[in-house]
Amino acid sequence: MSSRLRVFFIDNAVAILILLLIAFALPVAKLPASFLIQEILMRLGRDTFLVLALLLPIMAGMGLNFGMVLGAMAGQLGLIFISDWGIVGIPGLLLAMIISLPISVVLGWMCGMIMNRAKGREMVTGFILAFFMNGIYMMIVLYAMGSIIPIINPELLLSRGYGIRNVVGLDGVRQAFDNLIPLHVAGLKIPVFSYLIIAAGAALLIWFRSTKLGQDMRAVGQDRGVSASAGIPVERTRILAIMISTVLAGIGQIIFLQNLGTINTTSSHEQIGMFSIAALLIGGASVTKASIPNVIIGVILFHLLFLVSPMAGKNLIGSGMLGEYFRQFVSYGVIALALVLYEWKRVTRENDARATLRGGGAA
Amino acid sequence: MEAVRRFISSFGLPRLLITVFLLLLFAVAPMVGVDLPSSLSDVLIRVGMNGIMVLAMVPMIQSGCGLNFGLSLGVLAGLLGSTISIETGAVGMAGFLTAILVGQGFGALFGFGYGKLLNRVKGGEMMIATYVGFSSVMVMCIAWVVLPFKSPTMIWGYGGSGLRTTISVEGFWRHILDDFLAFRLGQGFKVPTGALLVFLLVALAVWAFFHLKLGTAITAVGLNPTYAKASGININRMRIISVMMSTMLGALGIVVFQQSFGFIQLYDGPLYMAFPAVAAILIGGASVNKATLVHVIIGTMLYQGILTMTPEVFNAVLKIDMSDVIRVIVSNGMILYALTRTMKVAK
Amino acid sequence: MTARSLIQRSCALLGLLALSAFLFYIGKGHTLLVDTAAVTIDGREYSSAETVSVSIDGREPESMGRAERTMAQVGGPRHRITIEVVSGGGQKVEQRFVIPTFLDTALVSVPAILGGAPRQHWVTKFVAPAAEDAPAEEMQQQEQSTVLAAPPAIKP
Amino acid sequence: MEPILSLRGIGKRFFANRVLADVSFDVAPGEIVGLVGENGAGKSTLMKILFAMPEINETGGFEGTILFNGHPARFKDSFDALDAGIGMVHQEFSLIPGFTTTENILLNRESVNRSFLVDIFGPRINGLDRAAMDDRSRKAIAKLGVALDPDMLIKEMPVGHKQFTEIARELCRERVKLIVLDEPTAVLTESEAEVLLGTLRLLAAEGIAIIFISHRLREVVELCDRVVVLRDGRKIQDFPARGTSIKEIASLMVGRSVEAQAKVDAESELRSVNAGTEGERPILEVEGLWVDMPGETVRSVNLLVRRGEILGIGGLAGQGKLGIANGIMGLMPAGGSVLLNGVPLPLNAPRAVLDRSMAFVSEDRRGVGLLLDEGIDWNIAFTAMQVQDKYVRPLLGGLFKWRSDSAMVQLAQEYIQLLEIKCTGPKQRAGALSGGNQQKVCLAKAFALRPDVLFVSEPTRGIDIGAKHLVLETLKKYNHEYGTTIIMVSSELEELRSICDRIAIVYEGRIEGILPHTEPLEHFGILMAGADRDERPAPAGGES
Repeated sequence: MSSRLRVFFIDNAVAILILLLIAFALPVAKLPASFLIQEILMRLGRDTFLVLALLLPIMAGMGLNFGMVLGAMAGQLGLIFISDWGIVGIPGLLLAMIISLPISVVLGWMCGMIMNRAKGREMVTGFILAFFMNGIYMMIVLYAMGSIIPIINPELLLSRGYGIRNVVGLDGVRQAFDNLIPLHVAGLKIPVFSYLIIAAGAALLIWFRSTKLGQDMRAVGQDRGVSASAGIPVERTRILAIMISTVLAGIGQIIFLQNLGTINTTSSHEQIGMFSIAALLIGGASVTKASIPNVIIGVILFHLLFLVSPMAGKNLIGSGMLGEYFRQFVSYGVIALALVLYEWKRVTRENDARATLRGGGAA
Repeated sequence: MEAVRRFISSFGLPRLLITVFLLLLFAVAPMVGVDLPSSLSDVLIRVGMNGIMVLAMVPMIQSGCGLNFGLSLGVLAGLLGSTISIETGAVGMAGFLTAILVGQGFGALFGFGYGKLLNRVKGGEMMIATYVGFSSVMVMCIAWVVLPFKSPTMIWGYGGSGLRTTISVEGFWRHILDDFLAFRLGQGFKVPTGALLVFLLVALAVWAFFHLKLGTAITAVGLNPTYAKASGININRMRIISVMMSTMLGALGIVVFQQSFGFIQLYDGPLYMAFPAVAAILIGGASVNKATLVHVIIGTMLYQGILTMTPEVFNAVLKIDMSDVIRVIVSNGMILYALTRTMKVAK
Repeated sequence: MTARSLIQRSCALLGLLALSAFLFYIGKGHTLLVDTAAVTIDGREYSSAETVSVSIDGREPESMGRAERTMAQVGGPRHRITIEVVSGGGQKVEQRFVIPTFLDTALVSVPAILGGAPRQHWVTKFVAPAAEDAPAEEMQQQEQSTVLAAPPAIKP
Repeated sequence: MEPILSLRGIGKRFFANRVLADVSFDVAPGEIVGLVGENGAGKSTLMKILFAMPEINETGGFEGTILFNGHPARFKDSFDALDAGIGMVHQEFSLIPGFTTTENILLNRESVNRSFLVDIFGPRINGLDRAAMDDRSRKAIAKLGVALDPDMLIKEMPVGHKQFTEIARELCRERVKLIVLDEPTAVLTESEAEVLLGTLRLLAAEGIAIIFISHRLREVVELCDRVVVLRDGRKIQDFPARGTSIKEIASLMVGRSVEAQAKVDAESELRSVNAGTEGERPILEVEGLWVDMPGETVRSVNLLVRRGEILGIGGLAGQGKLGIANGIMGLMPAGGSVLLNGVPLPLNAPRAVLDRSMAFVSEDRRGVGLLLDEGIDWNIAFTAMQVQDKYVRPLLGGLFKWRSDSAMVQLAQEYIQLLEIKCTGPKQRAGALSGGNQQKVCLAKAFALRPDVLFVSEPTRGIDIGAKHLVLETLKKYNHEYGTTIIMVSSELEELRSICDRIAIVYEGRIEGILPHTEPLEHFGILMAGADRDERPAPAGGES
């Protein structure tokens, strides 16, 4: 019995740790319950789709897709264009998604190709690729737009005549999805339409898992060699997994920003990758196994912690900054812990596998 | 034509492109009214500042632990050294040496724990190094607020507890190396001999270490761990030594950086400090498991050269400051190139 | 790539483009300047009543005096304006009008609609008179701190 | 009955050495043909040719023709062969652990429901038709006559069931007519093997031809209709299995042509007297040794090695002979007791073994034996430097040990002359040397340690004849001049008999028997094939 318990604790170490932290910080933060619930409901609608985008690459054995930031950039470019053309409301958001499609498809294809060249190091390659593409994105947004790429609406441009402003207001599309089907229950505003989109995304993933391509991805994820010898195009399948993940990340970023209502062009996409991955891991997912419940639990716990820790820091030691640092520590620490557990289990699994082969003294 | 192609493949195409780009910058600079001597002395000062941080990459690459994205652990040790040294109020060389010694102590301690962790996760070091680095920077952010520092130059004016984000080393050991034996060639060109001397000295020490029996063993572990194991080498111990060395060099590097920069940057300061050092050594031609002194020196000069020259030349020529974007693209582009290459070694 | 899938794929692509155009058309936002100042059309002078309450697309009605102007953000080409004269006769008029897609800011003349002027004069292109201090100036100061001012943490 | 498959004059040359020469045989539908032969006899190359594996075309294609179903077959790649109806069951399982039996059986041939999106997104957008898949896999399992649960995950399955899943996968191909099984019973228990043989008979009865490759001659005799024996790339014998015995097949597998036999006898005369003194305590006593080396598992080995002798360890591949050396030297997890000069030797501790002046020349030259990127001087001096502090200059009164490059170059030059290593100089990269010269560098590395006991694994594998001869001569010279006890592990029985005093044969992780080198070949053949206890020849003299 104890070994099974030990395995349970190791597998869910991350989730248990976070639950303890919240249980400790919640009473100290003394935040009103209604505020917390309202915030969690809003953030569920805002972030879940982004975390959903991470599931496919995990299924295809490429680990946590730090390259999803490329999709976020595509989504942001879409939003910049529609606010330039002045398209508002739901049509504006849908048009932004359509614009982001070709961009995230190309970026996803490129990311998949590069990751195929760095097999075994996909995660750190995605991580560095995100920084590299951030440089290119900044070049496009701060220098190409307005000069090479025509921008109609001068209000969007920086004072020097080219480059997009630091903060772009999305007044035309602010919370368009959230308020489409307004629902007030016991004083709480519930973004029904956003939940519908997330449900649609989840349904798409479940349906996709049962297609031939989904089955190929599961096979490639578990053993590239065997899949190749069975004739599955391994390289193409991995690239498709990354492409779909990047496209979903683009759409997720549009949902995220319409809820926020503003884009800060140079920074709102950078933290997305890290927050979504931290949330997924808090939900109990690992580098090789992730499911939709992990996504939802992860988003709830992550944001509960996100809200509670600054207040707890303020009430406990009197400085809000402490809580802020503690929150960032937990986000980074959770990813570090999950990665260590994954590699450590991989190493011990390899040794155990050989042990079963052991002829051993029992001749 | 064959000789050219062989040279390119040995020198590495991207490294060639960057060198040409830098030479172009140097050529264009005087034509657009950029004061070349002062830019060159800028480059030298920056080489003195960052050289040791790039050198800190060598031990872990040699031992096969890969690129040390967790260099920020060493930087934190150095920050602890500097803050404690200023707390004691020691000034001048005494202050500088206390900062270094205390930094080395913490560096060894952090390096040991960090090495033990990396030994458990062979194969997945780089990603874990990155996030262990990030989380320890955040832990230290909490420490900077909580630790009982009293020295007036460091704590927040009104609050009374917790350290300021940027602490000036003015009056303690600012430019203690840069001014040591510094001489000027003509009016603009100032050579920070002290810093360059220390950089070369430490580089020589690292070169010598890898000539010792222990250093040879570490190199073998990096090239072929099974070969090393078959020759009776304790692989884990060698890896831990290399990680400790890298972290201690990081601690030394940040203190040397601060004496030239003039400020200690706490809190978020060290978060992304590993990436420029990784990019520099890769631009120098190192690969994921082979790095030599030549790679360090060439890499630091090329990287810092680009960092200094792009803003000045671009401002003068195009009147737009794209240097920040170019730095991000060039440094991350290099790391990406190294990660996607197979284990080929550029001489 | 069979011929069939080639056709299907190009149809899907065209469909997507058509959808985008359609979204652009129905989603284009306009700023409506509802104006009650007197206006002369084809020699005939129209003036509005003392106070009127105007509501666009069924939104909250706004009461306006003789020569006032309010702004309303709207999305899409087809809109409905209901004007109710508060002082005197209590006349209530509801009219539909269409804004051309590429017209950003449109001037809607209440007197023209009340007075039954020819339809094309109801909504005219708004030309920003040069004299007025263009709103753009004070927006400038806000961005002086461009993004590249020395960022504290050196990004990788 | 017209044969389903006939090979006509199949030949193959890898650059210098010829691997297959004029091999022809037929396989009729429903017939089980046993294909036997020592490793390196050409069995796997033959199969690679049948399945048009890339390595064959890349190295210049093959001679002769293959007739399948009566007409010449030119398969582009292995998928072509699979579609034509030839199934292959590998030795190590190619199964997806997290998939169920059904999903594995139908891997990449799943039945799908056509979806309208096909034309836009391509064929892989179709949904899986789970019902049809279950039906197809049940039919295949039924053919096997074994109770396999279609929904069980592979990773929770006993080893035997995994084997049957692979066979079921091959059966599921529409027009399967011929199945090739490569060492299917290697990982099975006795009972599982019996069930497998039963299944194969069932399949044969249904008209499916089977090529059964195995080292377990007892099974080959029991199961097969005909047996084809390969040796050194030639077909030696092709005869009905009924009426032959394991003894006969074994000797055919190992036997040499007459003139080769004469050379062996001539050489054995000039072996000197130094065959180790009888009475004295053995230098190495091994008891109950087990070693966990993938593919070379050692179950329980007892061995006594006399001081100064050259002991050979032979046996077929995969029986565990390589495991012994790697286990004792601490490179692979091992257990049991090993005494060196009567003093217990710690296991799993490479350094302790090297300190007790034992050395090891690994069979995996490039992976374990060499630093490919460093020069010859580095490679030879490294172990001696690390273990015995040689080639280093003390600095600051011994506080630091400075690697003296000059001493290393001088040592390298010494061995370059001694072993005639063809190279451009002591600094040349080991990776740039030929196979033979690399082997000499590994030998030099071990000799530099001046060991008392030297383990040498597969010293002559993959090197040219000239280098082979020189390597063996050097080993003999070291044994005579310095009295080094040498334990040589090799799959080349020929070489063992020409250099070793006694040869131990390993079968399934145990020492099957130890024979003096003068014993006739057939006796070795029987031990190597794991004959049943009663048929074993009485070993002359050696302890077993």
